[in-house]
Amino acid sequence: MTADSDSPQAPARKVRPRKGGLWPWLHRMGAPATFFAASQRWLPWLWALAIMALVAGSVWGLAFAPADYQQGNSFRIIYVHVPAAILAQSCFMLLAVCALIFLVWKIKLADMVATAAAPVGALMTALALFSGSVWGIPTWGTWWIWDARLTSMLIQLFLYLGVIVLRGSFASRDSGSRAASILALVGMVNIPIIKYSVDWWSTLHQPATFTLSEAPPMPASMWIPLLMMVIGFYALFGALVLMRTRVEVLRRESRKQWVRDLLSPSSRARPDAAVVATEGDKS
Amino acid sequence: MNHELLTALPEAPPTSSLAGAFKATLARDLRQALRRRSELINPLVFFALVITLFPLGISPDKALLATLAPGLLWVAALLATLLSLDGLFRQDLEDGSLEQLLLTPQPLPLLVLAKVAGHWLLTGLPLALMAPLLGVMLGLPSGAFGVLIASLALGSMSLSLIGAIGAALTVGLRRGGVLLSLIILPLYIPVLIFGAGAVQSAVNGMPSLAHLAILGAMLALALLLAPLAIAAGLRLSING
Amino acid sequence: MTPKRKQRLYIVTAIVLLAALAVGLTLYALRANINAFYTPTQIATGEAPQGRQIRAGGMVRDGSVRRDNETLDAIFTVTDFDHDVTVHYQGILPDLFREGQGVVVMGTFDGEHLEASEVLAKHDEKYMPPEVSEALKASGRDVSGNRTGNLTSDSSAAKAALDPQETP
Amino acid sequence: MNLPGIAFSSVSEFFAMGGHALYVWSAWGLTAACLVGLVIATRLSRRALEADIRRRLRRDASRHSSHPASHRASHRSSHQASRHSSRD
Repeated sequence: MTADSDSPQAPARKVRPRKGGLWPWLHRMGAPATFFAASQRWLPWLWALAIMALVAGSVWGLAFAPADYQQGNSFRIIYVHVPAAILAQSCFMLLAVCALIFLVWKIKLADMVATAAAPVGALMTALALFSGSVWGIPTWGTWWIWDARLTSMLIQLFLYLGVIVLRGSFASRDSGSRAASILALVGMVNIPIIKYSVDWWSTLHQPATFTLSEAPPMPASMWIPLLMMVIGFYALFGALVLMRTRVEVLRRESRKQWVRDLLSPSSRARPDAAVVATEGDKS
Repeated sequence: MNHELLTALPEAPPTSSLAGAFKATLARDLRQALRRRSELINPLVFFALVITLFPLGISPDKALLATLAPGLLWVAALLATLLSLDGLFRQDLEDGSLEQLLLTPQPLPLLVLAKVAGHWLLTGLPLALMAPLLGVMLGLPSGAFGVLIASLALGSMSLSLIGAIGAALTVGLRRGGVLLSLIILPLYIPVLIFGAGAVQSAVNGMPSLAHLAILGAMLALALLLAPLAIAAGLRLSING
Repeated sequence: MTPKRKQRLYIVTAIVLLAALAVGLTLYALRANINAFYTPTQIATGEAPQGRQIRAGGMVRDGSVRRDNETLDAIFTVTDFDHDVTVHYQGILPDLFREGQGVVVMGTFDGEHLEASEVLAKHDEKYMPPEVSEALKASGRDVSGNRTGNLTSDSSAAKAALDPQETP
Repeated sequence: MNLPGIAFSSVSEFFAMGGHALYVWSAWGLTAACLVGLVIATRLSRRALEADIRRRLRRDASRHSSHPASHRASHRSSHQASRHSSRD
């Protein structure tokens, strides 16, 4: 893999001994044991960020943000609906990227991340659909409408379920992983449809509130908590996926020596000492 | 059956080995299917039966049925296609010719495309041609028949391609049927929306060319991507 | 050319052709009105078919809503600030339905007015506190009257207007 | 930017959400419950898995304790294997 990425040009070779750079780092992280040790160090930061952003965003969004001039307080649903919807789509992109990495470079960790992330993404999609339809009653006057955005989100939920079920239905884990990866890549076609459906068809669902090119069409007292919630959801999602990936790593590598060292009764007091030690003598 | 494939491939002229392999695979599939006629008419019978149930289940009211007809015809055709998909690769898997297909020197996506073309010729196209007959029973205005045939012919080609992905992924599984519908139906929805939309706008007396263009775009996209996914799925199902 | 290269050429050509076809057909379809959605201007200029189910969208004109609370009949004017179309609807209007607000109406057009079978309040992507919208009104600006939909200047002006009366 | 004041004048008004309590609180509540539930479920599955592996290790240890030499040999080889397989 690095042989491909670090093309045999002179500058690339000179850089190499420094051991810096993204590719070598990613390559090291591709090893489950290294990832397991490193993610242990990332998790507290992610949790801190998630909890701070979510608590601040929730308090601000629920109690301090002014009510909307038309929707009143039901507009506060935006603070869970929009982050969940953003995460639902980001997670599917993550699945597709992991699928590509797994199928092309055969990096097993990518598949473990996909395994861990798929149920989280499905939950986010379901939450976005639920909060959206609850929001629909006071604003649109209907629970559900078959417009392009809602329908494509529903399709996405089914795709998540398909990926999860397909992975579990093979006798060998590797076959299930490859099948789920293929389906995730095929399902990726749905993402642009969701993204642009609102622009292509002038349907009920409003266009995106945030765009990169223009200032947000709401006052700062409304969009700052929304931004906090989005950041909080991303951090929480990252933490959840890391946690679940770590479980998946343990499950799949449970017969490897580093897991034995980690979980053997003698090293119980310092759970990560063994991993850090094995990593240390590698580099 | 196995030697049929083996003898068919060398016959192809070496200069146009791609086209030759495509034709040989297609011809073999068609020959085999025509030997099992009862399986061939299964989707058609299913299509007719389902359409018959709607007037009995909803109401024989002509005006109501006419408004529902585009959607009903498309949903029934879609389900009939789905029904036929399970057997797309199963027979070949059981008699071992699927493994031989994987071993041929020609690119697998192309051979798979030939198999899907055979599937469409034997299910999608007959369904499209039969649809006006059932349209008459539902009181569909005769002006929409052309669009109905065109949309079903175009759309069912995409349905065959997309469905073959699911069939390839699940062919090695013992209980693939339900799983097949779970992974395929979400991907079918866009085709269904624009297919039924084309007929609907024809019924409303509006041009349906835009809908047909979208169906065409989906078909082009499916032709581009599906053979790769089908080939990958087959390799996975055969080699484990 | 060797047969192998010829093969590769065929495959690449096919892929390019298919991709171009997909893009071309999509662009063609996007130019057409695919979901029978018409603006009041299109209805006024006779683009919308009569007697067929269509969808129309626009703003509810200020002061145009007349309701009959007994029969649940409502008549109002939907406008895109160039042309108007009169809508008749019988049923319960959604909470968010109000004058100056966007709506999507499904129904049939008979040449005179639109007989609606469903009225949905379209919520736009703009949000603001009630004080801001009042401040906007006080300053003589109309939120919904802004046709370009470019509210950024308005909202910053509104924020300036709002600042003195902050913290109730 | 100056902070906006609290948007509600009393606690009961906060919970009433201007008549939209059902919608706002059901959306927020279900979201919070699902996310917290997922975190807890993940923790539980990790605990269960670790207990499972520990149990197996203890069983292996008691089985291997009679042949300390062979244990060391297998130890080394599997360590090497883990390094190789983790990269492929």
